Amino acid sequence: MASQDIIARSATTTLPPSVRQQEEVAKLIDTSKCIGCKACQVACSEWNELRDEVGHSLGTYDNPQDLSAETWTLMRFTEHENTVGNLEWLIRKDGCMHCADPGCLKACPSPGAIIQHANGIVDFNQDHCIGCGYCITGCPFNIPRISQKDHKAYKCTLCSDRVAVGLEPACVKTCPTGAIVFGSKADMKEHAAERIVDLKSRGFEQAGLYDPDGVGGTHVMYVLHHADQPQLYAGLPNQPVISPLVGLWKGMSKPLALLAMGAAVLAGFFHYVRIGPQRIEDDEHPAGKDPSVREVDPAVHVFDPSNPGAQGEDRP
Amino acid sequence: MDLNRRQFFKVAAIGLGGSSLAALGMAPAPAFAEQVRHFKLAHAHETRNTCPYCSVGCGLIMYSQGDAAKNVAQNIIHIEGDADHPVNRGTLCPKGAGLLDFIHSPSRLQYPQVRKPGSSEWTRVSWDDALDRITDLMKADRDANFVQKNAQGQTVNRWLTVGFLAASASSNEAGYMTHKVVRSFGMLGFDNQARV
Amino acid sequence: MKDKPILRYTANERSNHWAVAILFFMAALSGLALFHPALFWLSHLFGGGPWTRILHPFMGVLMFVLFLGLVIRFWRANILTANDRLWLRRVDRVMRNEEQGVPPVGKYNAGQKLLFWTLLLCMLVLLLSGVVIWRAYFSQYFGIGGIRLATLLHALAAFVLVLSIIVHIYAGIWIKGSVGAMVHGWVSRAWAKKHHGLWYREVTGEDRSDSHIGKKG
Amino acid sequence: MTNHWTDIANANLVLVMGGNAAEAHPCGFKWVTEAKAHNQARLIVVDPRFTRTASVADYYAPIRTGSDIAFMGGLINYLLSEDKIQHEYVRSYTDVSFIVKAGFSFEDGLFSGYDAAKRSYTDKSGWGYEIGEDGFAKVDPTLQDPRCVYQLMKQHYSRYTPALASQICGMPEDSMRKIWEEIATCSQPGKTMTILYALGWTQHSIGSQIIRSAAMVQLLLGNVGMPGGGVNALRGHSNIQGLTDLGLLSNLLPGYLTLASDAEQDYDAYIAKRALKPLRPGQMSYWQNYGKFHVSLMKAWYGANATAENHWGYDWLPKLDIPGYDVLKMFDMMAKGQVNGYFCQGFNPIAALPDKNRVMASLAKLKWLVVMDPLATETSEFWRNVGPYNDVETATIQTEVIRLPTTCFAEEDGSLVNSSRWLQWHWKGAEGPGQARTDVQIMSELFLRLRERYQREGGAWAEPILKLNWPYKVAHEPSPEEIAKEFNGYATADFTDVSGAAFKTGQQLSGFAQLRDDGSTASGCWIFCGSWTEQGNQMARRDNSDPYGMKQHLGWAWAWPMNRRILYNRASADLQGKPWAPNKRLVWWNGKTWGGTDVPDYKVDVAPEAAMNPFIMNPEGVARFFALDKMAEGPFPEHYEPFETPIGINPLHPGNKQATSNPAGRVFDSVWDSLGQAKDFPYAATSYRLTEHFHFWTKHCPINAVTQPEQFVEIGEALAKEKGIVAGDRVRVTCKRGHIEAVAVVTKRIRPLQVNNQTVHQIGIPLHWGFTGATRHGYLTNTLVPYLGDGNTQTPESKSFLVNLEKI
Repeated sequence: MASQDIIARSATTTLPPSVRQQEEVAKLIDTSKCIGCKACQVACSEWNELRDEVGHSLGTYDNPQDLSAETWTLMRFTEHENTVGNLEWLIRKDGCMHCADPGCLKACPSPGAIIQHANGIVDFNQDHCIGCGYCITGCPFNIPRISQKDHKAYKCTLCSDRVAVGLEPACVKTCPTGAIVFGSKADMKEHAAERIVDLKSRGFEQAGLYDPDGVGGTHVMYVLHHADQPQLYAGLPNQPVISPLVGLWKGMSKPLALLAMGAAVLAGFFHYVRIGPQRIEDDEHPAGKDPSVREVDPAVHVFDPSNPGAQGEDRP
Repeated sequence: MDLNRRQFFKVAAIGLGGSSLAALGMAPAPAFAEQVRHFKLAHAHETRNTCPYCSVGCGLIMYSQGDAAKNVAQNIIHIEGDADHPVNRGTLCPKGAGLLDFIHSPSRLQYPQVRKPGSSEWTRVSWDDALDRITDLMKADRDANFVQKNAQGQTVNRWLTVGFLAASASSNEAGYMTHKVVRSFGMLGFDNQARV
Repeated sequence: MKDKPILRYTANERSNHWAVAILFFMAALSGLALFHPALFWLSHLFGGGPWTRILHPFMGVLMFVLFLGLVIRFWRANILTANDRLWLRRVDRVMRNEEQGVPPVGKYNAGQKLLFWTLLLCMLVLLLSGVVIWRAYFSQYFGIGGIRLATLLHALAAFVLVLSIIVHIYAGIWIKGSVGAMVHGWVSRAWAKKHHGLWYREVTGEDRSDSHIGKKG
Repeated sequence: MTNHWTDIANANLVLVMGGNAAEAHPCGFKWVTEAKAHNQARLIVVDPRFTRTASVADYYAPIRTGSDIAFMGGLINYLLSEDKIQHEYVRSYTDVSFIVKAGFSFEDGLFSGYDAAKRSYTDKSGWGYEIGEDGFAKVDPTLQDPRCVYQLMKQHYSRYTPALASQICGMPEDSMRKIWEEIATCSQPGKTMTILYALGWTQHSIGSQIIRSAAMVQLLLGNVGMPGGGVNALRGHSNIQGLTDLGLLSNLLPGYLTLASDAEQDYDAYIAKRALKPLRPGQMSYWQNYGKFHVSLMKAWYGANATAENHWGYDWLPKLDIPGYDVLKMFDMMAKGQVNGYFCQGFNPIAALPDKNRVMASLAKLKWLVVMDPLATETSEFWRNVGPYNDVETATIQTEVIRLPTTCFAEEDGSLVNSSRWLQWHWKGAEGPGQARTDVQIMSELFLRLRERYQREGGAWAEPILKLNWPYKVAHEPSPEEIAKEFNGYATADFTDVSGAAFKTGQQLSGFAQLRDDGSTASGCWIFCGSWTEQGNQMARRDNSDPYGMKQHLGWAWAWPMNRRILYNRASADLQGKPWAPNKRLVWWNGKTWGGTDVPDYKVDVAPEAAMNPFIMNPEGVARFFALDKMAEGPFPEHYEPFETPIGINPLHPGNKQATSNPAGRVFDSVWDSLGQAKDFPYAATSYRLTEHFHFWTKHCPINAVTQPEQFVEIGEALAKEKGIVAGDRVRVTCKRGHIEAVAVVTKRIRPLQVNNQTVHQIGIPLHWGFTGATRHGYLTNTLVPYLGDGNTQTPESKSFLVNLEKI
């Protein structure tokens, strides 16, 4: 795995070997060049040997309607009338953003089911996936999907198998208009800067790069004509962060809870040591007959005082 | 089960010991290898081709299993754009990117079939039977309906009762042979898919 | 016969309790395995990660159902009374094993009662939140926000539950004779008199109460 | 395409109209995005729908389907009246100065020579140039003569005012002007516009004239023969260009040679009529060599049997009594029971041809049908009852159907001609499935069997079959290499040509200039001559270098003619032979020869002073605004309404019923009753393809089926509101010829238009679904298309027809 050193691994408290200095890769999706042809969708399915079922048309161009274990990327179409009343057809390729701070990895309870490579790829390893779906809970972009076939989580791998041997991801290679490009994250940012200049020259004043730092930046970035309103693009989150709920759940609460439980046990232990148990002293040497007590079986009495001796459990 | 002090100490000790072992990560040592899927084209055989769909004529590389040795039936497992091609430069559109499913489409025809008049099903036939049958039909019709001279007695040598629709994606070689053969029969009801 | 023991729990009550206890341990261990990486190894007790994921919710639901049995049996005995408030105010004496000023206790003392209601609350939260995050069957009916909240609540409730049970277990170890009560059902008269005076009098019908204890304190 | 895919990157302005390049040709469209990104090019899209091409356009304007000539006519008027034209180019390289015959006239929508009874122009004698005593056409370089092409054109288009054009197109006048102004900037020599079109222009009863009007605009701007310019037909299928080049049409022979008509009994007259002499001094008029091409073809087909004595087998070719037996004509004859047998080779007519029900009925009248295809097409199963999608009585259909499995691209060697006229060789990667065979093998086996039967039993006019040249090493399966070498051409005898070069018998020829009419050369398709020379297979060349940075890639594959990448490229240089602009250099005169970044489409050793003009295939040497007698409906494009028009009249000629729709359009007598009117079918519909699918093929591919699984129609929000339709509802679309049902896509991308002071709603109907394949079954969209078409090309009017719409 020389080209695929791992820098983070789900549910693993120790640090994996990651001393090599590797350049981060990134996929840049230029929505202003995208024609929504779905070539990337098809190339992804072809390369990854995925065949989603033939669905229905629901009166939109979005097909399939949503990501699934067999659809790792898809086009989302939005008809938007801009301020001057001109129609814009905003088309966004949706899929895993490969966050620098991946919520899925943070949430995953199974060691090695989610790994983050030094080049930035966040990959799922179904061998270790237990299908709990915590990754979905953790993802700020709502990307992973659990297969109903094998109950394991799937998503875009950024073609880690292709990148490992020095190739670009399948969607990048196929993109007819060059709306998807791939390279070092630095180069991609530079490319984006050029595109933004061109877009501004065409009247898109708010054109910009989408590389949200709420998740530490992403290794899939967008060039948007309206970078000020990412939500226009089929609800691309404006300031994505790992949900505070998830942060609480998989953050401090984990060690604190364990600590508290341990503390409780210790507290008991020392209470026992210092104060000791409560015993019935007179149990040790039985006292003589106490006349104050009537010769009655209390158990029977418990059950039916009005009918002595009716029923009751045998003495041990 | 009354514990006395001594017994309790034992239990507590074991408990703590267990949990501290856990804290040390008594889980099996994590395996860091085999994280990335094996690259499937490592030794696939490459063949250059051209996309059969639209007229951009994108270059393709077809990857097939086996090294074309005598004992291997080449099976195409993946198709990708040809990065050297000046027009598509490695890219493919949604149709081209899915070519693998065209080659392996469940709708591919496997052997000659005949549907008899009025029948609601196909019956499989051999190539010889199919071709002989077509030859009979053609010869009979041509001999019956060939026009050598028109009303004015001009030599016209045409055959109008049988027509031929040529393809739109067959190779120049196939097209040229088709034209050569069809004209030699004297056919004029000859056309291709240029308009639709 | 002064040493004649008293029956505290019938066989059904005891079985029900231990069934819940066993399921609690399974649910808790499997839950902890999914909660903290350091405890993921516990999943091996259940046949590995996927099996842990599959079994945990079923164990939880079963535990809840059986716990309802205990609730039906004991909820009346767990209604808090005026004495309980006094008892709680003087819980420090209880902790020091002192008896001066600790009001007499019925079948259950205030601590046990609080535990009872805490367990019920936690189990309810666990059940409801557990359904929401049960991927195999129900999660598709809930929004991502709800699922995230449920996940957190599930963890919190589980945490409280585990702590409560630790206290519960220790109490059993601390108060000699109580474990036996839940194992074979019987307690000695002295034990009953000491720890659950009111209950003792109720079951023995003894009227000459040591009411002076209260005054003294 | 006059130019080619990568050359689009040289454009400063891209007009996509009558096409949807981004969706239909995504990988070619890459060069539009390149032009935008690296040439600061602007993209204009004019289309009835806001397409995915429009989604990346700098400017989009809606237009009513079928009104494109009004838009172009208005543009021509604008360019002429605002004088925004490339003067030197227009004056020198076009026919503006030519004097037109006095007999030519245009009145109330009709040109001179119209025969209303025959619905065609039977007398085109007036549609020509005045010829002087010297035998050359008369010209007036001052362009003042009222009969010169310039004046006539100006007069003709003066009627196309912005207001009227906007009324016909339903395009807001300001949008129209904005686009015209942008286009007009390309009259500067350093700026070029490319026009990309496809079936959106061809599939109209006036399709050919729409394209002519676009060509006229490009000539006025001086953009023909220029890098980043041209009029570019984006062909539909991978080798439809090649199959057209090879003449697989009723009236053609390979290389755009034409079959004789009955009247042409005399061989020499037949050749003479086609070997056009120059109409101006010093012009090349390359068709003068027609005889060489024809004889070489006959030598390729009939070898030693074709001799001067038998006029190279002239009588072995059939003759035409009518212009042609195209597919529409054949199915019309079929319906009348005049056709007994039919072959479909990789063609799915019931899905592809107009008026599916009519086509079905015609097929059912056949005695036998042979289908050769890799896939199970609807046509091969037209007899199968598939519920509402194909509701036929199987038992009553007496057609015997024989279905032969063929290989596909991946399973054979061979060459395809792309839209850039590049012949590209491809290699076999695997065997076909089961018993599939190549088309070559099937055709060969059929021929050999038939020849054997005629040898044995004799029969009607066996000569052309028995005499056919069949030199192939494996007779029943000729190799693609053998065939390619044959259509390239070879010497059939030793000879020495005028340049003194010696040729040995059997030697491969390297260009059509070497072809001869004495029988010493054979070439199956003269324009392909040079594709397989003594140096080997030129179509397999893979040098993608671009030394001049002009994206011409001369070393990649081979383009006809003579590896020229941009046609008429001599026009990219001025009269002195210098490029019009340094950033647009293509070919130039270096003092001794022509050369540059492309292979000159010109005689390389003719100096500019000789004043030989760039359009060497035309006898006059210049490009034509005035089409002479070449077009069915007149020398100048005129707007006529679709045969099913939503407004009922032609706003240009409201008074003349004859001029409402194309007076010379192709309409069979039996078709008139099947045409609907706006009062019953108020909505203008247009059919088209989506980027997710290719025609009727990819619905057989699961991976593509997923991306557009089910048939739908697109409806504008306004109309949907009117009809109470919401996205996802099922709707029924009805026309006079039948109906389809589909899911409704309700969109902002189709808006109601104000046409002739009334509101016209348009409905979009994609066509990829049918009753075989992996997608959900659907209705064949062409059920709705009228069975009529363009009078020149016989292309059906699939883009403009009337329908009604109801929610189910």
